[in-house]
Amino acid sequence: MNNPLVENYFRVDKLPHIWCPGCGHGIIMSAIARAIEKSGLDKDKVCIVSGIGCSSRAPGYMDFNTLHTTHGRALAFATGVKLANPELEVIVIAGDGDLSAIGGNHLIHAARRNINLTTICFNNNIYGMTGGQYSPTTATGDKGTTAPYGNIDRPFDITQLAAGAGATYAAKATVYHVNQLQKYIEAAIGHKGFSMVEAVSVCPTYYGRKNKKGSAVDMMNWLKDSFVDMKIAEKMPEKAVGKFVMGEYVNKVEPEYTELYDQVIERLKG
Amino acid sequence: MNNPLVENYFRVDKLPHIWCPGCGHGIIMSAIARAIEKSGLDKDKVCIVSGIGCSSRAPGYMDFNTLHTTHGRALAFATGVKLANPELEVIVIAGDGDLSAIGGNHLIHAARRNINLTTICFNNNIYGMTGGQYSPTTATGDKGTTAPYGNIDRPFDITQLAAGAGATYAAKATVYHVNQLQKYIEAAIGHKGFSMVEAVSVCPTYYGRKNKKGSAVDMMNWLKDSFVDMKIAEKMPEKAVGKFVMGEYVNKVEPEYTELYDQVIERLKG
Amino acid sequence: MSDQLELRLSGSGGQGLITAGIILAEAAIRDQKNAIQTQSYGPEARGGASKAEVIISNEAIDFPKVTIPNMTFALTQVAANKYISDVSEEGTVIVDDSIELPEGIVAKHIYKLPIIEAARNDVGKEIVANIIALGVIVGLTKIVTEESLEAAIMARIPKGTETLNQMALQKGYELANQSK
Amino acid sequence: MSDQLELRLSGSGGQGLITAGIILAEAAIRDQKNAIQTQSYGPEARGGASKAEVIISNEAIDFPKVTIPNMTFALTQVAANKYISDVSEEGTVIVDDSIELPEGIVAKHIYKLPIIEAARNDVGKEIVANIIALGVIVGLTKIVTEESLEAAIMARIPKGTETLNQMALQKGYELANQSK
Amino acid sequence: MAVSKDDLMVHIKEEWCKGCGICIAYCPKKVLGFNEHGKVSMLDRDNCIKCGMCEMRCPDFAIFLGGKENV
Amino acid sequence: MAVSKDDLMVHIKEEWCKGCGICIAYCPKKVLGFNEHGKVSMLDRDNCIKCGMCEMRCPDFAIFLGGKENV
Amino acid sequence: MSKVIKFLQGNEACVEGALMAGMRFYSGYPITPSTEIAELSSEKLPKVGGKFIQMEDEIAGIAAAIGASLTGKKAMTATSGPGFSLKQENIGYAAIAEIPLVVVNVQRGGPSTGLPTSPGQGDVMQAKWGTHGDHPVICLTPDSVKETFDLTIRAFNLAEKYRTPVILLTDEITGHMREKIEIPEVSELEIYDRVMPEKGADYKAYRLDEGDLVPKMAPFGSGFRYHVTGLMHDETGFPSNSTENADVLIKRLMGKIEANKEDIITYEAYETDDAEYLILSYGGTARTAKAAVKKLRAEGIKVGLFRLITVWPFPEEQVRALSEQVKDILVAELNFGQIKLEVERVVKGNANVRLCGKANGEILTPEELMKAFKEVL
Amino acid sequence: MSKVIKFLQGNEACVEGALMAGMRFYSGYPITPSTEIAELSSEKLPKVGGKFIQMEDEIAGIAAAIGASLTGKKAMTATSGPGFSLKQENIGYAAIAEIPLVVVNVQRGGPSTGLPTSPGQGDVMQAKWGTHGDHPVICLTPDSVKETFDLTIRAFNLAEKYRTPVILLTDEITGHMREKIEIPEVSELEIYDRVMPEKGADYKAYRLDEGDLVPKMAPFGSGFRYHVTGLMHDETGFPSNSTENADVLIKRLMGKIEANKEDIITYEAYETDDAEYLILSYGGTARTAKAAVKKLRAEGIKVGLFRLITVWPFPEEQVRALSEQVKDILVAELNFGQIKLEVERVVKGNANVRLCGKANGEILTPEELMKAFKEVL
Ligand SMILES: Cc1ncc(C[n+]2csc(CCOP(=O)(O)OP(=O)(O)O)c2C)c(N)n1
Ligand SMILES: Cc1ncc(C[n+]2csc(CCOP(=O)(O)OP(=O)(O)O)c2C)c(N)n1
Ligand code: SF4
Ligand code: SF4
Ligand code: SF4
Ligand code: SF4
Ligand code: SF4
Ligand code: SF4
Ligand SMILES: [Mg+2]
Ligand SMILES: [Mg+2]
Repeated sequence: MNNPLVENYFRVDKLPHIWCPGCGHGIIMSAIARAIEKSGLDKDKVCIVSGIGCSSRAPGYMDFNTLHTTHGRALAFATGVKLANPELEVIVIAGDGDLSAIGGNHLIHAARRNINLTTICFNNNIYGMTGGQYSPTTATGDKGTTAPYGNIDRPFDITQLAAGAGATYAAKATVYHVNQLQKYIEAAIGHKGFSMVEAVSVCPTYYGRKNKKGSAVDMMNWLKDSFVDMKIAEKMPEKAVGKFVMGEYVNKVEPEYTELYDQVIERLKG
Repeated sequence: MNNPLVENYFRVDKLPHIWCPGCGHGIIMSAIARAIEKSGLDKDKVCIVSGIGCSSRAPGYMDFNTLHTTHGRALAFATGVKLANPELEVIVIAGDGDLSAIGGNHLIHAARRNINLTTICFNNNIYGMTGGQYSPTTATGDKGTTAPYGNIDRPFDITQLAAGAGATYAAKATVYHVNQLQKYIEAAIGHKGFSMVEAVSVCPTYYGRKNKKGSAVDMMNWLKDSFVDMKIAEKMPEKAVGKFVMGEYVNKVEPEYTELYDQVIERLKG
Repeated sequence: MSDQLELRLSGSGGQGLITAGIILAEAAIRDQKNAIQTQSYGPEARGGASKAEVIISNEAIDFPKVTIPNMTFALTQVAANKYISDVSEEGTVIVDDSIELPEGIVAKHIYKLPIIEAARNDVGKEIVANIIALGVIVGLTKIVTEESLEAAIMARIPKGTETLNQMALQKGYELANQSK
Repeated sequence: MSDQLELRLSGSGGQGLITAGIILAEAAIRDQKNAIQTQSYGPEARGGASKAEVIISNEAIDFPKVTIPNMTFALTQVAANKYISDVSEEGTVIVDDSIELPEGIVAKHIYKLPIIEAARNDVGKEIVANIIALGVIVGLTKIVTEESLEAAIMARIPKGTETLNQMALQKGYELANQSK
Repeated sequence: MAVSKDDLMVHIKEEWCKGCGICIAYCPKKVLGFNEHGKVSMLDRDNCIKCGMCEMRCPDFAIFLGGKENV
Repeated sequence: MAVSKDDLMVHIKEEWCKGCGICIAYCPKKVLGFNEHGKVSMLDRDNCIKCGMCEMRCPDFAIFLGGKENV
Repeated sequence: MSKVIKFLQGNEACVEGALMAGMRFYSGYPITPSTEIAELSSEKLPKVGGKFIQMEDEIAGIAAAIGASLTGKKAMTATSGPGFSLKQENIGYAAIAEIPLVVVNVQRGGPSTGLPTSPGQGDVMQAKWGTHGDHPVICLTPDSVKETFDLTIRAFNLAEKYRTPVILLTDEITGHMREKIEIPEVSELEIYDRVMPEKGADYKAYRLDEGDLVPKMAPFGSGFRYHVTGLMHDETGFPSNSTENADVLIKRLMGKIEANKEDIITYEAYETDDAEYLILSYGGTARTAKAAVKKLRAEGIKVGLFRLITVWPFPEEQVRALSEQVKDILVAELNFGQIKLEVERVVKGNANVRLCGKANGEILTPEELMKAFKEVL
Repeated sequence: MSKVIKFLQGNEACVEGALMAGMRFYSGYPITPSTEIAELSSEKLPKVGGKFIQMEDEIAGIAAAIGASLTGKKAMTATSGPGFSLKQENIGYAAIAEIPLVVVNVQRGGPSTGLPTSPGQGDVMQAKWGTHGDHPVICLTPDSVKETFDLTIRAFNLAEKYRTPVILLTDEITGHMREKIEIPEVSELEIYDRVMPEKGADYKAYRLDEGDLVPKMAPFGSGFRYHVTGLMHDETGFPSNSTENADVLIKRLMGKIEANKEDIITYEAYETDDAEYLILSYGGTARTAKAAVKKLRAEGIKVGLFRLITVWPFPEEQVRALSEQVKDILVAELNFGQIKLEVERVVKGNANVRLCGKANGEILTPEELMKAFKEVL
């Protein structure tokens, strides 16, 4: 038998998925499905859009209107889908490379417009699909196949970046902290306006190996130890020293793009 | 006779420039030249890079190594110039469209890398060169030829955006506040790492006309009244209500990209 | 003048000569003629001299650009220097009387008329110089009917400026009649 | 066996069969032969069965891919099901003895050898199964000299693993000899 | 339709398990382990508290809490 | 080489002036105005304090403080 | 129902045509000399309940249009050379994923920023070959304001009928000049609407049902949940590494155009019946050519004009047939000889093929063309 | 000075060749199947004092390489189809601004994301026509690991000699297969270094001095301050709207390649002397063709192989000459027939031109090719 969640929201004939053993992406995909279930969305009215990457394979497994686009462009395609048919709940799945390297511009502009898209960034700090090159979120000093002597770039904090560009909802959690992750995704789906959840993932195959981070479990343990909840960090800053902060970075209400557009249409009718 | 500044730093045979009467871009170009003069840079070692736009015409008038690239790509070209020859002082001139619309991705990545480029954004809140379409910095509600019913987008604060993406120096001033503008440009040139100065400009021809902002002088008056210095805003917040804040948003020292790269090279030699 | 008009209007950016070109062409169309209007874009459009070209014909117009105009018109010196000289020998040149004609112009008719002055002083708004120009051109060539021209003007101008433009048009006809 | 070897090595992702293919080809080159090595990329590379192909020849090798291999080799069942069946009728199939041969395979020689077991138990590290494989293949075919093979192995393996790999290689020769 | 924990049990879909060990590592009751094929297996069903963390963290939908009747 | 204000005066390069009026509007001493061609002109040289603001704000390099001897 | 007569720019006529064809979505990025298309769309679309969005760049411009098309909206984007280059990757995407879409390129002088305010026809080969990999192409090019209107409608029709991006190539001259145009009633026009699957049908997104030219296309949100990808895929739409599937797909994609050439190809043959010489041209330049042909005919020379309206697929048979009749074909185009190459190819040596071209921002005049023509006499 | 023999992938050989040619700057964005070129460059460049940078996308990848080239560094970027499409705008920039640059495209199955891990040759027309506007093109394509090494060096040499971007087209097979390669000493190689103006010279960035093929190029920072633009420009490098200047520039740009075809074009004619039939192929597919030719010769059939090494400019005269000798030309390529079109064009009907192609991710086998060949017998 299958998990009812899987039966309801996945294309069972496409499973098991192709991701490596212990790849965090599966955990995120399952959290998204559960969040969609909790949100009570009509499958026919959900559209999942991705670019290209390991993460971007997710839509192929999920039983909605799914759109696997070109590398980096998911948000641009999604903007067209959403504006053309605001009835659709549009969820964008994108890797850290997809979203913040080649797709960085679409991210900041979608955020700026506050268009009602929900973006889930599968951030494994590496280009998984192409075999382990450093990405814009690879930590300084870490290795990638194109950073054999250690990365000299500074990494983006994608959640901060989205928030800085105008996202009205931006949150971060890890595949270890899967309860929170699911909660934020649910909140993001419910949010009207541009929302992004950075799901910190693990890529044992490339990131793990290149950087001697051990097994998938070792990497999950590292997430457990390295991230601290924003509320705790605020209350007990000493607990947050040297750690990454997760939580809801922004959550505010501002006019949403497709609604504003509909108002223009209404005004012209009147 | 000509202004000695003009004789020294401009290609006099290309002047007078083609910009419209009262276009703020000339004020910024002159501030840049004065800042270069003050910084005592060797003309042969200065490279000025631009994309495409009214603003991007500036390098053609300036007597340095000048590079007029493709629309939006100035920072990407400049990154190549700088990394290949870190001896050069590379200054990037870009319009708000050039830098934050089509070129937005290059902006956030240059900022993230903290590569020692000095970017001056000629922000007239409109696409001047193509005749007045709204840009990512056009205020909500304002008109452009592609926003005949008023812009429904929210504008970027380009200085914030650069700062959020990791610029280690980011400042804002207007063509009215030309003393500060020049001072910030000087500081940006002196700064090691990625620096950006947002020079708020005026486009009487398109932005002014479309939005009934009056003459160039009227628009300058508006700048005078609408911007308040950060220091004043901090001391007397009541003076800043409903106004834009100008000043140095960020000014910090972090490892610079080309230096880090040179260290890798050194390390490999050893 | 053959019944195909190949006209070039020139002046500085804000003088409304492109609009004038469009109006003239639209008037021709109201007269069941064919018309085509082109203009030069380019960096010059900002600041320097600008031009609009109109071809009006009873036949289908294949080649859309004016090569040898049979009429050139200029409102400013810069424009005159650049755009009026290649008029055909059988053609007509019309310039504002503030303009010094460039040397060596050969044309059947050359008119220097106080268009800008008339706009400023007689009509009271320099901006209507383009409409005076239309009156002059049509007064001289009858290339379109007066009814069509008037209708075309009225369809293009901002509401509330009808009388002003009427005055300008009449002034143009007047200048044309005086110089015939 | 003709003196052109067309070999396909297959197994699962981490078993080092691509490295084995490269080593074999490098050994051939040390012997002044020509060699070419290809592999299939593709999503299967992640997880599923993977394959490496090697052609060794005294002639120039034009077509770079193995079409009808004269030797196929598999370390896992999945790989065997996918990659060994199209061996030429005159060819050789070598599989780990844990594998059940797919039905209908026609080949001159078929060897089932305890390669993985030997790696695990005799040498002590499953990871050297690929080197044992090389010993088996060269032991059976003599397609490259033992000196060249050893040199090629030594040039590719991590420092400090020389003895281990020596052991594995000898084990491979042994298995080959036993089955001749 | 709320389901009582009593009606639930952990199910394993062995074909889909890739043996990453994540569920095993974080099972609060340590009731999971590997079987001889390197796949997950339920070692101590009685002590399972049906918290669902194994399901939540399994990247492969290979372990989950489901209705008992479906076994 | 610091130049004393005494040796300086405002110069106008009329061909380059586009008549935007910016220098005129912000001259602290209001000593600038338009001439009949719509270009800038110095109306009251004596009251000019040589602050250089006209130069700084002119978009067209048409007005600037320069050495007297060069006039 | 008197006809509306307007005096419009080509770019304006494009928007009028698009709206009549049913365009309800426009996304793009401004660029001279195409910008009026965006500007007019921004003004008119919301009035008919459609949507306009100015995206952050041209890549996003076409991407959003593809997304919109997937929801069932007829979508368009317009640009010029530099933007057309940027859109190439996603043109290929629309081709393989079979998304109806109209891409307008108002050509200017290239390469690169080139001569941004001057006309050119240097992108005509790019329209066929600009994106990587083999892919189907339909490309139309008008010679007048009226034809810009007509071909925009036709572009939408072909896009919908063949589920493919259609490229409308105009140029700075045609885009910016104003001409008389009679706007017909919608009812007089043939408008092709997308064929959608019936509710509840057993739907496979890329399966040809009997009698279909192309697979039926369900709008996202209409109850058919399917997958769209730029990877090679099977008839369900899911990626497939099978070479057989890839073969079927690529052959079907190329074949749907090839097999329907007759429907897609249009051209104008002017005075060709008794022609001993041929001038072949297209777009704005064809007007120069027609003027030249008229003048040459007036001189008693038996010359005809073959005007491409459909550039791609190329009217290969028609041109080859003419090449058997005439001695010399002079190709007139605003570039260094692009379509000339295609003509050379299809005539197989039957006729002499020459070029009258330039790429310096000027248009060809009838005089230049006549001079070039006469060199062969 | 014994030669170093290595067993390398084509992608590795490309980097080895580039370094020997003097590459000191690489900027790009990873994409299968080209990624090893970036990876190896990142490892090797800093060791020789060169620079590697992974940019945010392919557009930035080529842009940074152009910037670096302007400082006097030999620069390269590598990609595959989707990235090659994205780079098109700036390839045109490098062409018009005359910036030496090597752009490698390791071809995979297209269009769009297509078949990312399979070989293809579907970008060969794109290499010529991918960017808007007329522009000069040099494109080389190797058939082996060794030739990848050689042609990478040649690509740098031609780029520097003709101040133009040179495209090296390889494919997934050639890029990923390993073969024996003898690495020569640098001293044995002909390495062309950029011609720079003398210090203090009266320098105009785009003026041809007597005897120059192309204008001398001063590195930024060397004391010659000049202007570089993608607009049409005059010999000083400044933009110019004059149609005369545009004419001079575009003719010089196109002409420098046309006039030096003999220097640029290389090819292999194998067994063509007495050939009655010809197979024409290039890149990895030419190996299949050679195997087929050998087998067919063994059967006594007089067939030869013409292998393109320089694809663009196309060896027009050579192919035409052969077309007068043979009855039938079979073009073997991994696409739907791209070079086939060019062959059709140049043979002017002299010979029958057929295609043996596929675009499904598989390579052609000698058997398939022989079968296709024999259809004509
Ligand atoms: C235009 C283009 N450039 C590059 C690629 C190659 N490519 C595919 S996925 C990818 C990056 C994947 O990294 P990320 O987005 O972080 O996803 P992950 O695989 O890590 O989940 C790259 C570079 C491509 N397919 N298209
Ligand atoms: C790839 C590409 N897209 C679009 C254009 C057209 N274009 C040129 S400049 C410009 C925008 C100019 O606005 P901005 O950067 O703000 O500069 P400004 O003219 O306002 O100074 C645009 C859209 C182009 N040249 N290239
Ligand atoms: S390569 Fe990394 S990201 Fe991709 S499936 Fe494997 S573990 Fe996941
Ligand atoms: S259009 Fe605007 S930005 Fe451009 S030159 Fe004129 S005033 Fe300046
Ligand atoms: S439900 Fe909880 S206790 Fe039971 S096996 Fe899963 S994680 Fe362990
Ligand atoms: S987490 Fe899932 S895949 Fe991993 S061991 Fe447990 S059941 Fe198997
Ligand atoms: S220097 Fe100062 S006071 Fe003198 S004219 Fe200029 S702005 Fe006025
Ligand atoms: S600011 Fe400059 S251009 Fe404007 S009026 Fe003064 S001098 Fe003239
Ligand atoms: Mg990633
Ligand atoms: Mg602007």
